[in-house]
Amino acid sequence: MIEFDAVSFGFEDVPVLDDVSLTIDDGEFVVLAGANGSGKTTLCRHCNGLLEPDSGTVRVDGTPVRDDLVGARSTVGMVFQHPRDQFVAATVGSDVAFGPENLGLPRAEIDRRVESALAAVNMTGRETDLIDALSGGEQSRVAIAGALAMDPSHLVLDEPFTGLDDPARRSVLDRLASLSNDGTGVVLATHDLRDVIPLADRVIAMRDGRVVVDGTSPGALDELADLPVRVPRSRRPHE
Amino acid sequence: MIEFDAVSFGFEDVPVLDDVSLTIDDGEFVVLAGANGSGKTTLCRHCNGLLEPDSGTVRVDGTPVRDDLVGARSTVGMVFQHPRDQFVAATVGSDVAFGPENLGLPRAEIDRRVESALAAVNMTGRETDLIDALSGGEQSRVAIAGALAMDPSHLVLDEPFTGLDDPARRSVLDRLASLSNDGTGVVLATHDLRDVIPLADRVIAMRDGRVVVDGTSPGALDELADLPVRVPRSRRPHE
Amino acid sequence: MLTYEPDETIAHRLDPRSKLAVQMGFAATALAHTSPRALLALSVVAALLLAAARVPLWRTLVAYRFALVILAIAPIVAAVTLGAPWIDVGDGLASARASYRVLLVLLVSAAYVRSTPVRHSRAAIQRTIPGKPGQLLGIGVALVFRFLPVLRADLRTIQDAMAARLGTERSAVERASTIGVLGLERAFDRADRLSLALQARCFAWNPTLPALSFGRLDYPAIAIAIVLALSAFL
Amino acid sequence: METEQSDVDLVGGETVRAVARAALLAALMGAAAIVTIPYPLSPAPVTLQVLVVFLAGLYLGPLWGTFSIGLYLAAGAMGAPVFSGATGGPGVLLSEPTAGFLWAFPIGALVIGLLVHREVSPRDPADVPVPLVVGSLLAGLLVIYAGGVGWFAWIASTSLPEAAAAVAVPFVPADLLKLAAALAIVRSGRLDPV
Ligand SMILES: Nc1ncnc2c1ncn2[C@@H]1O[C@H](COP(=O)(O)OP(=O)(O)OP(=O)(O)O)[C@@H](O)[C@H]1O
Ligand SMILES: Nc1ncnc2c1ncn2[C@@H]1O[C@H](COP(=O)(O)OP(=O)(O)OP(=O)(O)O)[C@@H](O)[C@H]1O
Ligand SMILES: O=C(O)CCCC[C@@H]1SC[C@@H]2NC(=O)N[C@@H]21
Ligand SMILES: [Mg+2]
Ligand SMILES: [Mg+2]
Repeated sequence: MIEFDAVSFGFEDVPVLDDVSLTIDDGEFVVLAGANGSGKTTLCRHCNGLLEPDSGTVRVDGTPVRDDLVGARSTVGMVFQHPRDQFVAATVGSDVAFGPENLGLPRAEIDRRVESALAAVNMTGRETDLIDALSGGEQSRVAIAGALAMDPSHLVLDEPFTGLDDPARRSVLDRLASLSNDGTGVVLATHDLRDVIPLADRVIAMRDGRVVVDGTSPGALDELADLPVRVPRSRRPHE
Repeated sequence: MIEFDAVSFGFEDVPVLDDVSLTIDDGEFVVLAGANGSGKTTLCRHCNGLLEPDSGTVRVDGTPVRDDLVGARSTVGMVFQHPRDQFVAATVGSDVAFGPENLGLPRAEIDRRVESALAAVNMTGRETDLIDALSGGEQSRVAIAGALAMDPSHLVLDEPFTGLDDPARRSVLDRLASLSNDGTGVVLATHDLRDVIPLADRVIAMRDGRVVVDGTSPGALDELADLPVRVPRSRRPHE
Repeated sequence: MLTYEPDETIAHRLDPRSKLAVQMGFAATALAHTSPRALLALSVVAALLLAAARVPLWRTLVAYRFALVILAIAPIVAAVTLGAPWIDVGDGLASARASYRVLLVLLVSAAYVRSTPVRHSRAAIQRTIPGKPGQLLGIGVALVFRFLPVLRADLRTIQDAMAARLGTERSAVERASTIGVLGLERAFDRADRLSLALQARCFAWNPTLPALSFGRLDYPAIAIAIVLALSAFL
Repeated sequence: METEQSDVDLVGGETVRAVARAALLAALMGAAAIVTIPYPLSPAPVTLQVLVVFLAGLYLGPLWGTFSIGLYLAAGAMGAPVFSGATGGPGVLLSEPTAGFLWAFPIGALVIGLLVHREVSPRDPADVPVPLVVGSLLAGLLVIYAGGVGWFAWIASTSLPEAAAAVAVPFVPADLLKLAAALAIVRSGRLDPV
């Protein structure tokens, strides 16, 4: 569970998040929408303590993030806006292993996690491939595998679809849907809502650092007529 | 006019373009579609001699590109995927002036071109703004202005929409539509065809380095059922 | 941070080359003199030059704070002697005066920075150094200004990416070398994309140079530069 | 228009790529200047500048490596906040007690480039024998120390040994670590030379 409790944040003196309160349950599939600069990335980065609130508290499974960064970062996996931004190693296998290694797991367990993470994104057996030689869609998948290998209970993805063609986009989306069905919480920030909404349990839309739509409160969507979202399904599979 | 005459090209020994023949007329609005790795970027880079064919010829206005690089590069303006990577100066005005300066034009003519290029993308009077302080959509438009200032008769854009929200995307698209109406040819490589097709005179789709759909030949679209394109308008405004 | 700010001061209206000449003249004479009287005269000149560019003194001192620490330590280092009497006040004072003139030179250079946009600096380079080297140096300097914030952001992103997967648990040496390799890799990546963009825009050896005008104000500025430089020999 | 444009003398593709890399490396050196650690044993701070000078010589070769560090100095002189402690401006190069290091940086890159590559166009440093790489980097480091010490002795009017004790000797361990880091980067084989 990720909780934002009256969180405000600014860069230098520019306010970016303005009194955000939210609770994201385990296994929930949340879509985060909003214009450029509305604060999506900033919100995502609070979920695992890459940024710290100026006021208010972010809690992961009840513990304030600042009190247990390691815990928060192993519970909340993060995929950055540009997959290339997040690779730390030259080959697929060593990059996906980076996180588990930092958890201090035994080598056999690390190998097992790398294997299953790669299987989850349809990249089995590609451990020794050079990341630079992969296509854009393949890179996105490896980025997701890197987060999955931490065995997180939440996955936060910041516009993971940029530069992907439709089949790649759909395969990543399928993967996310099935992860969410298996109990992983998914927070997906994106501009391009076309085929995402049907998968979502909930839509959160931001404007100028505030949450202006929260799709779980009935009727909320009407408040923002100009947002190109369809009303999400009311079903919430993990309740 | 840009002509590809039996063009083939490979990186080292991997073939990427395979016997491509095409003619793009002045003032035509062409959308270039295709999966990741199908060869769109490679095709674009042949239009102004950033890459040279292994066999076959690319001609701009009848002259082979390799015989007159300066001519090709001022006739065919190019906008790359990430505007951040292509700005050469810290302010809008000095960046847009870079191309005309290289053509050795007199200062008064350069100033005139900068002004009219910025006007064409709705950025009049922003010469002294810092590029880093612009939003993503504004940066894309400045990148387009940088190409326009070369006074090109064609504009080739390689996925200019990545990371843009809907309003920014629409504003860039509006600009392209009006440039095309004013007689500038537009070649737009993109994955995201949703609102682009209605503007296009023609859709070209690639697969594995070959042109598999060319929307000007009637019935061609049927050949590629799984490509998510609507049949383009048959009207071709500049004939 | 100290950067160019648009304004209408005398310094803003000068040609960058005359401003650079004044800078060099001032540094030459400052480095040649450390007598208290000379320092007083230099302070007056520095104050005038700062006023001519309307340099905010406090912000400038803050911007140079690291250099100031070094300048403050120097007299202490100089005063300490090996063996009795351990502290040599004379050495310390001499060094303090040396530090003070350095401070003046630094402050005066803020006048150049505040009043000169990058494109003027670039033009000055291209008009002073002839031929291809000047051409490349000019565009190169513009590119450094342009990409400095981009690469800073890259380095931050790399750190964030490592932190998100608990790279913070690794040793400092390992972290530093990863950041080094990745930083360099990304910088070269960007360079390769930039080089395509430069070619697409006809990057040429003989472009129209950015405009510079050597105006009426510049003659007195050059005269001041020469007087300052000559006073180094007094 | 046609006649005007046919006079345009395009910069060749190889040169453009080298210039772009030189500029980006110079910018990286400036971005790394954020890491300035005041050092109680010396009036100079610990910085990563030396590491970037090493890399310039190794990856860009004698010509473009020197050019790159030269760009760094020129941009700093024009006010980019690229010197230690994020300072910039002509005064730094003209008067700072540590400016001797700055002036020596391009010469260090030149020496390293010449020793490692022996010609203008660089080869892959991963193919160069390790002892040669280490020896060249040490030679470059000596050049940098010589510049820094000589200038400091002049500007702070101390003797050369005093100056060396103040601004060179305390940095030997840290700079050897940077040498090891440069070597590790070369051995990783993850970068292509220009
Ligand atoms: N490092 C930073 N320093 C200063 N301001 C910043 C920084 N990062 C973001 N901002 C500002 O914070 C605001 C929110 O940015 P954020 O990246 O969270 O938006 P976003 O919703 O993710 O936008 P996008 O769709 O463009 O990714 C913007 O106005 C942006 O300019
Ligand atoms: N510099 C290069 N060296 C080797 N192979 C390359 C290089 N650039 C591209 N390729 C290969 O050429 C093929 C076509 O690449 P291209 O970039 O033209 O595709 P694209 O259609 O633009 O794809 P995307 O939608 O991902 O941008 C790909 O298989 C790619 O791996
Ligand atoms: O003012 C500057 O920017 C120059 C600082 C020079 C620091 C020197 S370089 C050699 C030695 N190694 C370090 O880490 N710092 C000093
Ligand atoms: Mg974002
Ligand atoms: Mg492409």
